[in-house]
Amino acid sequence: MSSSTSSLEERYRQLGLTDGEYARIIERLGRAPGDVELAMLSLMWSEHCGYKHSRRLLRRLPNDGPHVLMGPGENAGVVDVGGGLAVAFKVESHNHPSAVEPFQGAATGVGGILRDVFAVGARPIAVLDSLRFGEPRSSERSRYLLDRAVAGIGHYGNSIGVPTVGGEIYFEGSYEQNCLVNAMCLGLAPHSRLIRSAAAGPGNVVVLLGALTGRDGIGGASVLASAELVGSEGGDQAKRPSVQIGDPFTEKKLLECCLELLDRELLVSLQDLGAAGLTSAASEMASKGGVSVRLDVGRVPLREPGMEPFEIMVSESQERMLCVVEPERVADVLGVCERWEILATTIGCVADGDSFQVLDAGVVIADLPVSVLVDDCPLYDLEPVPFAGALYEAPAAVLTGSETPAETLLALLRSPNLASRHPVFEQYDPIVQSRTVRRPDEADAAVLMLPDSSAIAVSIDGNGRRVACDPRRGAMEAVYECSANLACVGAEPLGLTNCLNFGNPEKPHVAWQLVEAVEGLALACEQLGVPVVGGNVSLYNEAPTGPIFPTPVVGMVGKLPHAEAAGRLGFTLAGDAIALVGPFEPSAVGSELSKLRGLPPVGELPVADAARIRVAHQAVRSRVRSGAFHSAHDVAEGGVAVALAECCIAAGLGASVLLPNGLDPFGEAPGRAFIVSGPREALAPFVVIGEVGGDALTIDGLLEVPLSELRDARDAGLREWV
Amino acid sequence: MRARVLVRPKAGILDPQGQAVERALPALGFDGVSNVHVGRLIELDVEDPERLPEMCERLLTNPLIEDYEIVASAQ
Amino acid sequence: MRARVLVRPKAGILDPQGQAVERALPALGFDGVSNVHVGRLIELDVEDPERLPEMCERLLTNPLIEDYEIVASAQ
Amino acid sequence: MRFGIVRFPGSCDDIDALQAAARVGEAVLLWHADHDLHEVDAVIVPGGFSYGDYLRAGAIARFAPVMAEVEEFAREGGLVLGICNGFQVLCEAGLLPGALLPNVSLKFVFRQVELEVVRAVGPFTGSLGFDPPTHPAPPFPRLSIPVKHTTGRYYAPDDELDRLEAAGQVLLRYAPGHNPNGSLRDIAGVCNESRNVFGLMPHPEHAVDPLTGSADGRRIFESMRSHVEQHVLA
Ligand SMILES: Nc1ncnc2c1ncn2[C@@H]1O[C@H](COP(=O)(O)OP(=O)(O)O)[C@@H](O)[C@H]1O
Ligand SMILES: [Mg+2]
Repeated sequence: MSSSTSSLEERYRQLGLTDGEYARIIERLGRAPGDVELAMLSLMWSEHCGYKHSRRLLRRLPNDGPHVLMGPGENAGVVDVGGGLAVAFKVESHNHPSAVEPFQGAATGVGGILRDVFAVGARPIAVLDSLRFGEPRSSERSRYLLDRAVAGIGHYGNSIGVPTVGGEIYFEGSYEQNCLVNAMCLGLAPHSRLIRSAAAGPGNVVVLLGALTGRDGIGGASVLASAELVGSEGGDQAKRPSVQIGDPFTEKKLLECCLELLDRELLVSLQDLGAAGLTSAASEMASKGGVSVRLDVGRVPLREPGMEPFEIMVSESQERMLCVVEPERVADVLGVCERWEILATTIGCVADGDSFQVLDAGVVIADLPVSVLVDDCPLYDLEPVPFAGALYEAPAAVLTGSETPAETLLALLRSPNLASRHPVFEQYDPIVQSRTVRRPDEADAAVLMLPDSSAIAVSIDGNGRRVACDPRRGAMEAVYECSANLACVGAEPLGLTNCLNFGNPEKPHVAWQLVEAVEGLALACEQLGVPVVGGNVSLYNEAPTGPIFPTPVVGMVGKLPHAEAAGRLGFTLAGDAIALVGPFEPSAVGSELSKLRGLPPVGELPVADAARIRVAHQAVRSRVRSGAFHSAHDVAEGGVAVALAECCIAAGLGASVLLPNGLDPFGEAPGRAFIVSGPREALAPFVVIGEVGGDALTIDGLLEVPLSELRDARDAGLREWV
Repeated sequence: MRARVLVRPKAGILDPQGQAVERALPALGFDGVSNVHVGRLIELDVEDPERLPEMCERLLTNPLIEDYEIVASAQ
Repeated sequence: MRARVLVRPKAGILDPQGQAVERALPALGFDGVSNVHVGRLIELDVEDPERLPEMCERLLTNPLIEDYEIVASAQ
Repeated sequence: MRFGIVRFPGSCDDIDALQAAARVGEAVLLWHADHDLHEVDAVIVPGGFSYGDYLRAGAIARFAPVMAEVEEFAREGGLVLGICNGFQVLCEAGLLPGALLPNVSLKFVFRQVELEVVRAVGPFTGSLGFDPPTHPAPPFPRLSIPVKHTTGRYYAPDDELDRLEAAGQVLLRYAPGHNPNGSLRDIAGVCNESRNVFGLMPHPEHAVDPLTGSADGRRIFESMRSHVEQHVLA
């Protein structure tokens, strides 16, 4: 916009505003906005900040629950975990920045979600990552993105001392040109330290904490997050100048500093700086508090000379926080910051009213009603049209269908979507902070011990291929599967967060995917009684060939009374009986096997009987807690055969089973059923299908594969690409 | 020919390493040091120096965040 | 004065970064490249260049594993 | 018995070390900017990414004010344990021989590794309770302890390595097949000549409770305690 030659239309269009939106701005203001105002409005009214196409939809999600302390609207959702402690959590996308520069994009994605969590006063205690890339076999770029994104997540999490305890990765052609990098963070806080972002107290001081402000991600929110990447001239070329560099060292000091400020009760409110930087942070704080803010850009410490006021107002420089402080506490605040070597600058104040004023050397350069910035952003109704036919290309066939069951099982274990994630998780520190009772691969959910030796469990899930087949049921399955994962370790769900990764919502069939998926999430949450306490939306994830698979990613947090009773997925004892628990009517639709056979993601997913699912999850949860079950593992991708193989590999023990008549060994119906093991008496009420022992997996009348072959196949699948 | 590629963070891009060094030096009694940047040095024997720029763009540097400079090596 | 410190791994010490680059280049169609080493480039403004060697010995390099070279910068 | 755990900006495993040490004695944090060791009987320089590991791992931390006191303390024979980043700091400070270079994989690695206790004598490995205590012949007694680092490849010139081995300063090695980073001669932990300063890449403070992995690392802290109780407090 500094290109003063360009006409007004060009300018606001470059900033991502439509003619209608610009007209609305003039109507609301009763005048034309100045340059700085235009920059601020264009970002606050971007999809990323304004939720133009999703806000109405999100109201459908249930967010009340007995344990909910803070729901959507705050930087992170917060649930009570007893003992005077609360857990804050949120998942957020950093898809487009990661597609431009995967290492820094993924790293700053982690940095951003950590700030959302300590912004509410919680100490980050765990990170999970949810990743989607194109096929590693056929796409060198996808291998590069995988390698760099994983390195970036590890770099930030490992360096700042927050364990990365879990995650998920899928490889599908539809993500080839639009990878997904979602990061989830959990934090722990005493109730007394929880804080909201609402500014309050006219006369109070606004203090900026952390890194210097540079020209990072100028216009990032509207250019990076809300436009179709590939649409722009030369793809990522156009985005190059705005790459943000993460500095976990500064964030570590910022985190410790903020928590000490809160422990000493020195702050009125706290807010992270994310998309749209100061503009978004300050206007959200003012809006929530029903007050005015006045900021002086001249006071903001800069990393680069000659930055224009609008650049300072929208800069997305990382590792910064904004807080409101009572005047008499400012000195103490600056003292704490100095001890932590954190730059702290008073840049403005809170006042009565509804105005966001920006001053430069005493001169007012922007004066906008907070309500116009935050509330008047147009909300668009979606125009969903169900999509008939195949929206996505059929994947390349790896199997012909003529393979033996044994060959099929090995192919599934070797497929990148199912293979061992070890080569990835090995690059993450899962144990720092000494709470980790279950590491990746030990159980279906990560388990973190609390001071009173109870524990919380967390899992993240979202199989886009199944949602592509059937957006509503696919989204429901994501919720079922998270709950099933928690049940496997003995945990009861407390709440969930979600990230809606979709294509261009202005396209009717994408709108339909979005509406159906949100409806599915809402239904499943109601069925299982799990409130949605937060989340994030990432739209316009498109390639010229079309949208990504609709990918709602669900992160669920639960609680178990005794950490030492946490379940494991691997069999534990030769001679134990094996049972199949839960209502299980799997089908080939949307299954990994159908993909390996080259079938496109179409067809109806199996219906789910919510009541019976609840009963099954409860049965597993209670018996894992009591120790009646020695192991529990939910049946997901690859069906019963793969689930059994995973239980064997994790244990280093074989098994021999006889499957119920007519049960498709590779059919899928995620979140419904479990493979459990234990003493025969304990399993008596369930469908006992076999016994643990030997050094091979034998499925009567179907296959017999030595343990070593199973392990080698599962280990090789991803290793060859990482 | 022995060549050197000097790789440095693009102007204006955050350089935490440079900042860390700049903060550390005064504490050791080294004053009067400023504008510190830390980058990478790549030294290599190359038969066809013509191709060096291309190598830099494609592999040796990350053009998104780094600038580079090719110098014929002293040796 | 603007100065450059070129830091390279001592001869004989395994340099996996250099090897990785050397392995990657042919795959991208760049042949005839050998003897690749990756080190560090430090650029700084110093009032008293006399003290640079001392800075290098004490902080900027680890003499056990690295050699360095100080060059006055082009700029 | 009082442990002091140094806290640099960017320390990550400081609280873990504090809690681990507190299982066998008293434990306090030592602030990097203080010139005071608060009368501790042993110092632990913990893991993490002090000063972001910028420039070289441990290079900047080693000049923190508190490190001057730690060096003094070490010269007077006080016990100093460096874990991971702490090991790097002690090498940079010249309190331990050698240096740590980037893993051969060039990647961060987390792994539960098997260690061989090459020498079960002295303040740090003395009461690992193995017989015979000195130069046990293979099979060496083993510990299961996690590693997690990007810069853990132990290096020293060949002649120096010969000297270290001859002098029995190599206390821990990665068991065959367990070397996660390309360390020369599989060295996982070395001590100084006078045996009161010890550094290792694996994280004993993350192996003090079976519930979170293994309890093998705890015995290193117990060794330190019994040494202090017998030789210092006695
Ligand atoms: N899919 C969703 N489900 C529930 N809440 C959501 C969802 N997407 C966004 N939210 C809520 O909307 C608010 C704004 O989201 P966001 O802009 O991501 O917050 P921030 O700017 O702090 O990152 C947050 O409170 C977030 O929890
Ligand atoms: Mg926020």
